[in-house]
Amino acid sequence: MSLRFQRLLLILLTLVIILSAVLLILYNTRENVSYFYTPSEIEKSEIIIDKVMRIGGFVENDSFNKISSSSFIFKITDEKASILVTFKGILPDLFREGQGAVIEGAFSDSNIFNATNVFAKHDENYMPASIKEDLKDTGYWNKKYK
Amino acid sequence: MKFLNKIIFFFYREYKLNLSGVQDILTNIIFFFVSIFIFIFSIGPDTDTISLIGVGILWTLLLLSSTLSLRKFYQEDFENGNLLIMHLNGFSYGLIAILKTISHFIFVQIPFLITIPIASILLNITNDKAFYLFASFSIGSLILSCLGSISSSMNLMNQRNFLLGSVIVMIFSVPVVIFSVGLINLEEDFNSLINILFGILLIIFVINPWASGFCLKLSLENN
Amino acid sequence: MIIVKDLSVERLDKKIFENINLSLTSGNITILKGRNGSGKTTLLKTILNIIEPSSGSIYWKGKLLKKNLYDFYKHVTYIADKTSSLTKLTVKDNINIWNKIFLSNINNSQIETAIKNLKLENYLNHKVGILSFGETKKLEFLRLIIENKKIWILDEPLSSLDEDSVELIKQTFEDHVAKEGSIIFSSHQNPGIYVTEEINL
Amino acid sequence: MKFLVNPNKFNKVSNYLFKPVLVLSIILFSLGLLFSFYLSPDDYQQGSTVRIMYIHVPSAWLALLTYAIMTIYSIAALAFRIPFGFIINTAVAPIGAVFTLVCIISGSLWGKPMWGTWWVWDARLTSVAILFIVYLIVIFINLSFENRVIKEKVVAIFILVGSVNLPIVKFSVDWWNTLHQTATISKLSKPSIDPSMMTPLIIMTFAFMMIGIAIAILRIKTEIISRKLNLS
Repeated sequence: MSLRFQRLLLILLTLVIILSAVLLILYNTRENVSYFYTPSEIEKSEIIIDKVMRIGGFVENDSFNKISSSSFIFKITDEKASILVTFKGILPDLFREGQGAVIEGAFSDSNIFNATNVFAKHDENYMPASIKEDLKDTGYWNKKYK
Repeated sequence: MKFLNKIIFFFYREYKLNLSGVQDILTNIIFFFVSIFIFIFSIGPDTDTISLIGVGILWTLLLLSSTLSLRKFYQEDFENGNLLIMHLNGFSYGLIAILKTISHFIFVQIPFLITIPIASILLNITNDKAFYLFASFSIGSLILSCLGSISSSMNLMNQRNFLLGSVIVMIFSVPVVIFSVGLINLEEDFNSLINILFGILLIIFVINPWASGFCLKLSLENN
Repeated sequence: MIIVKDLSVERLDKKIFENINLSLTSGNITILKGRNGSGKTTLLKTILNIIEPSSGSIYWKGKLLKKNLYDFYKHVTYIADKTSSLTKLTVKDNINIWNKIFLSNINNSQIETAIKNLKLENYLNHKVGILSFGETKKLEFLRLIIENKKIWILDEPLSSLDEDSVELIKQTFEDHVAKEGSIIFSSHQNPGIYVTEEINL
Repeated sequence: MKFLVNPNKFNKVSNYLFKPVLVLSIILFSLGLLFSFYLSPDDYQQGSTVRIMYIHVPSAWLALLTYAIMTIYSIAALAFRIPFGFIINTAVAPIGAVFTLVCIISGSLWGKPMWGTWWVWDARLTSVAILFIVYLIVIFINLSFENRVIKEKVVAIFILVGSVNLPIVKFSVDWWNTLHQTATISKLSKPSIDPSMMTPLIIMTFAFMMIGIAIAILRIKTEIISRKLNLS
């Protein structure tokens, strides 16, 4: 075996190992490296009280209630499961019903989530305000653009 | 067979070298423990807080203290010409990098591994968490050794700014820390997180001989 | 065995030397002469394939050196102008490590006579760090003998040695040449050693 | 296309190119600012804040593109011995760093009102922060070696090692749950952005690109000259 051939073999081996390692990582990170969990994931797993975590999903329609000027109660849903959330503090501009949100906090008992931080999650859609009005008027406003 | 003998005697040489410089390794470990004390005293007497952030502190300090010894990684052997002599005796640059990395793991990182149980007692870390910490650091430290090999071979000819080597190690160890600490805090996903760490290890372990070997060749060429 | 053809080396676009021709067969001693900075070390390192030449080629046993590198390395020892012994260890440990890592086929009595010849026997249990520069230089020559290879490539072997030692080195050279070995060494002064070829850089 | 690998050809071509590129970048940039501030509509949710996107998205794209260019040139320089690659690496690294910084700053300016926070440690934001530091390390390596030959090769190796971060930045939003939204414009699907907002985005992207090219030409020419004079 010449030096050149050995080198080529080593390069191929390296590439194969790197490729398999990348696949290994991607396969395993799919669920794990989450900034947040979805409500249905939380429903499936055991709820640990007072453990700090983040939940991401949509604010359920008609679930938002203002208790006082800085205290709110609403539900976070991913259309399969929903979680009741209470929050004291200032909500971001984008926060509204039907809009994505990520909340940070802990379960105070098995079904109420006490949020300490609320982040609004924006989706990838951008659209002029005027067009949305048109769409609503003509009834073509569909849920995809929520 | 001859080749294997050479490798065994390479480690014999590293063992002799590290034995004569055992105070360096001990100083590293003392640094580690002193920083733990300082952390404990600066946080205050609240044991709950300490055990809550203990894992994070331990990982940070392990990372910092193992980057302290980076300067020794190749520098001595490079300056007295032993790297060159080894290369002339049939060790290719990549092989030197692999052997040096493993010897760094054995002689610098394993002492830290042994001290982890003591450190976790000091920081009020529960037994099962200490076990996960041990598991994650035993893979993570090999990754750190590989990163150390790459960055210190890059900085062999860098006389001005050696801190750069530590910065390079630390920026690439960010994912290692993320997954390791994840592994300690999310006990249920042990397998998949270990797999991720193992995947990172594989990648960096096969990149290491190419990158370090190239840098060693480059430095010897321009010395 | 080694043939160097039209070798030129450039570094940072600066020519270090140009069109060097040299051939080394068994039983030859070649000396490289030149001022400081004339590229003696660079030429030696280029022959060892550590530095890449900008043009020209080196042949080993009729083949290009690059394609036959590890076979070449089995036959060559290099002594740099600095000491390669480990300063933290004792002389004995150093000898021990060399003996093992180079898989030397020299037996212990031969090493002992070499130690005696080089007058290092009193320092066996001393750390290398406390030896004088000349003594560490002699220790380097011990490595040369332990490695027991055919071709010696030596960078400034004679500097900072006293007359007795130089005499000893001369003797060692002659023995080596008698055993069909060959030597290239560099020197900035006139060494007074019989050489078969002289190259001025 | 030889001017992309040959410094002398590059010098000649860039002499013709520089002024048109400069003029074009000024025109495009002012046009882009006009579009993004006056001629584009408010978003239905974000209102006026959407205009930050016209800075944020182009700079993010160009930060990635610059690193990708550096990676390609590093491979070319190391594997195919094209020394022009080293010149490019030295010259464009600060440009990429500035684009990344602009991206990070504009992003957190947008994040405060929209998300409710300047910064979160999700996969996208973290990997972009790492990208920025990688750029900084490239610049620092360039500054801290005395020997040019070794410096440029170490930089190239470091760029190659650092390029593992590139796919992570790009695909982090698809692979993992992040607070950052997924890509609006991708080749595979119809963009989920209205044409009236797409126009300023495209114009700004080209404007940023032209500014980047103009600075790059200046820096590359300086680098070529300083190498000829053996200043670095």
